[in-house]
Amino acid sequence: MTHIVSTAEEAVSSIRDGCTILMGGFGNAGQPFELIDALIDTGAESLTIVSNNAGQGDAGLALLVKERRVRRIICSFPRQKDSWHFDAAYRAGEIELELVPQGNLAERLRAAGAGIGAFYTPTGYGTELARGKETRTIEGKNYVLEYPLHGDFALIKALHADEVGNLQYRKTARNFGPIMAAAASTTIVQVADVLSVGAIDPEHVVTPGIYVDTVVALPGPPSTTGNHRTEAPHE
Amino acid sequence: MTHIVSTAEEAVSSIRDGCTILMGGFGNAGQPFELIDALIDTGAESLTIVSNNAGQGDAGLALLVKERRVRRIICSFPRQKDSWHFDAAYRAGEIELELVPQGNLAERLRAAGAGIGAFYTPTGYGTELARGKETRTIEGKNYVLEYPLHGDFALIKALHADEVGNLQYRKTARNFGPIMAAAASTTIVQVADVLSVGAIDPEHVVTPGIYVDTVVALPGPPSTTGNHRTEAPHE
Amino acid sequence: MNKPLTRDELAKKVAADISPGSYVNLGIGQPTKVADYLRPEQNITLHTENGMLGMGPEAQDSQVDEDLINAGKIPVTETPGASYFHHADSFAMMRGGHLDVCVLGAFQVSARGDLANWSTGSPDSIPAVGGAMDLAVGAKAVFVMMSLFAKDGTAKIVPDLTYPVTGLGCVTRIYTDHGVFLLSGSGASSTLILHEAFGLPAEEIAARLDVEVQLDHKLGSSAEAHFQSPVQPV
Amino acid sequence: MNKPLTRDELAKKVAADISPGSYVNLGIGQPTKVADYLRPEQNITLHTENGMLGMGPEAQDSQVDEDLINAGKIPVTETPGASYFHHADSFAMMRGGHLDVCVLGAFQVSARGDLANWSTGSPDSIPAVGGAMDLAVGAKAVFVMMSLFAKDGTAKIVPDLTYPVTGLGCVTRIYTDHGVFLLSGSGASSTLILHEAFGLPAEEIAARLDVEVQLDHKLGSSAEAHFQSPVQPV
Repeated sequence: MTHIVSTAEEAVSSIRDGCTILMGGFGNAGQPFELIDALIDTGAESLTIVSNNAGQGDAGLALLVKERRVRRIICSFPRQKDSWHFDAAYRAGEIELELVPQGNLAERLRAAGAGIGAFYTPTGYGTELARGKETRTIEGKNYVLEYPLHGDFALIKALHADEVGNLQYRKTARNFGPIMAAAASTTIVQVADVLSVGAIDPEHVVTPGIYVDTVVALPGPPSTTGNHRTEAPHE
Repeated sequence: MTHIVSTAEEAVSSIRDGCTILMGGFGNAGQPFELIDALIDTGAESLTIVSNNAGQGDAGLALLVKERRVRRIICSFPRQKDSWHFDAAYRAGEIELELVPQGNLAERLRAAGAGIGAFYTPTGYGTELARGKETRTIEGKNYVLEYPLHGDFALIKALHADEVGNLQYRKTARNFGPIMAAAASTTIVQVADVLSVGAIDPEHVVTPGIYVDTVVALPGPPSTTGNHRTEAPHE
Repeated sequence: MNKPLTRDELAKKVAADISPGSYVNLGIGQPTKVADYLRPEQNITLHTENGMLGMGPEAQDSQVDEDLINAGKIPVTETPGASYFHHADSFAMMRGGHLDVCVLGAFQVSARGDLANWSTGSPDSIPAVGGAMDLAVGAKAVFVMMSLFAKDGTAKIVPDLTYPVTGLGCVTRIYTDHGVFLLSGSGASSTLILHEAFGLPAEEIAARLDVEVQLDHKLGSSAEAHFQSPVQPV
Repeated sequence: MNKPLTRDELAKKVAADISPGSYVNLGIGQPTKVADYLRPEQNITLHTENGMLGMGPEAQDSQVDEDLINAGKIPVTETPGASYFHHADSFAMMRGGHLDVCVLGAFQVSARGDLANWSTGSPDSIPAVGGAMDLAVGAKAVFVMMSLFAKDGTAKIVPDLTYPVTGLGCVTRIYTDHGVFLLSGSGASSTLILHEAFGLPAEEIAARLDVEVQLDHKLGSSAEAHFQSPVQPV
């Protein structure tokens, strides 16, 4: 059942030290900046984060990394031109990295939500990212066995929710939202607005409310990342 | 690339004896009756059909079975109160049945479209439908290994297509359409109408045109199965 | 209460035991009747495995739309807040453990929670499984509704299934005309508890089953079974 | 033509070799430039792995929308007939063999079509893979764009990769400043054919590679390479 709460602080209040958090976003698109700011304020640490990137610039996930709240990150593309906080933590040996090809990351999340125990993927076969993993040849093609990736929490951003938690996203900000929502025990969503029940056409629901536990409306222009915390550009 | 053709006959003209056809529909909802009628007229035989049911009443898949064009059917629920044509063929030993739990049927189709080599599913473990199949215990839970289900063709029904093949479905007639479209080498779709490019909101596309090869518009009230061929009720 | 429950009374009891706000799948047959007893204030969302959340009551007259059917292929209606999705997404929802409760009919249930409900095993029958095996493995709680005794008087709660298996160790509660049973633990350490008894003394029910049954402490050792407050809704 | 191709000429050549109506993914870096040379009448649909088909050109000024970006996180635009989908669906599309062509940059390609493009293997670099390995395995045709020789003069087409593998046996064509190479067959029986040569005699190109190269019969044994008609578009 979906609960609508009124502040980001309330939305993330049950996150504790050591939790695994699936964090939506591809770069800044779909990154739940305000939820991450609130998460920083909880003081939770030793977190495991699953996210496509490891944060960029001086906002959102990058700040969480900067504050050394992330013990371990599972992601596909940590190193970017503006990933200085991750880079520093990594070079200092203060963050553990599990690098996963992007499609395997997505499919492992999908498997977690879909009750699949493991699956054979062709991606990564013969590469160092498959080292030590079980492989199999099926109909002449080579595959690597990969396992689901569950989260204690998912923190994602959508465009709209209705009062029963059905979600719609916006353009490429959809990215990991739907699969993370299904892969976490508790899914927390920030949206631009909460619509009344029936306002979303049942044919156009992207994430059904069954996957959504907590919704907080954080109004702001949908095409920007909102009023989230940022810091001065990196020196 | 999607081709828009003007008749059901033209749409199915490349189907040959011995093909494997993924056939949309759950009961009558989403069943592509007019495409099946056209398929019957091609005379193609020794077909393998993948479909949730084995036809009901005296229309669509039931007629294809009645005409003994189906050598083998892979489905989850063949036996219904009005599945007399299947029942007769089965009891006469004139059709081969592979019974698959419905969710495994869906997931095997999804795997075929998604390039997954095989997957571990909990469904069917310990049952006679998993007899002889490979099993594995993962994190204390038991799973059966299942393989993808590809089709030479998919015959499905949608509500709208646009000129580049993007599809929208209608209510529970969506059922197997999206996963069959992705699992077949050639996907043939009957729709109520073909809209101009741009008429479908990119956020509301259910099946992207990349999965659609041939579209035929067969106007008719969208909430009925259309003017497909039927026969007098079974004696 | 010293009478066995009617089918309607049983459906009403199951409905009352479902927590407010739950997502529920009601199997074909007897479980369908549970929908009639769900109260609006329970705010239950019904799932149908052919691709919908927010299924409403059976369609009447002009509401009938053959694109909107339930898993039994009966025309149904849509409630506000509904959503449609394809079969792989629908069964991912079931298999992934997202439904709170699934209510199923059964031929037999074992004392370990094994379920048989898809096939009589009769050699001349045409097999059909549908979503039975998926429903059995996926929901957080699997309730079975059935009569406790077959027509020949034998109990349908058995030490080991003699009918073909649908799912192993999956049933969490058994609602029958003569009693409600709770299953806890799993495998060899599982426990079957008779929580309420109807129409027969609890001890007699236990004696007629060929499996070990614990009596709920509220049932005590009284010779006459009595109506109990419902179990904690799930 | 007796000059090596510029990057723009190479992009134009790749663009011309893509069949009308194709669904195409252009990797980050040099392949992005191919989009500039796709002609409207080719009717190409661009895929970006972060969840979109029908990607348009880079966004300008007021078009910039940070919810609409490509895989390189550059703001882009939407074309009519576009669609959005989530990451699992997007990578299912790639891995499932639905894209007709994918164009990638590379550090090295082996004569068997093995690709290295995700990591230099430098011990002090921070690794990042993104969708590189998915793109390599999934598309029906995988085109590589790169310079034929590294700055130190060594060829980037090699007998065996010395850089970390992205995908094995996946490359079907190699477009370089000095020539277009076609790969056919697979594994030990694969063949590398020099189809066109630019700026150097075909024989010299072949001689500078440490792998066996067949010269396309149109290149003959002429000492001077000449411009060829394009290969059959795929």
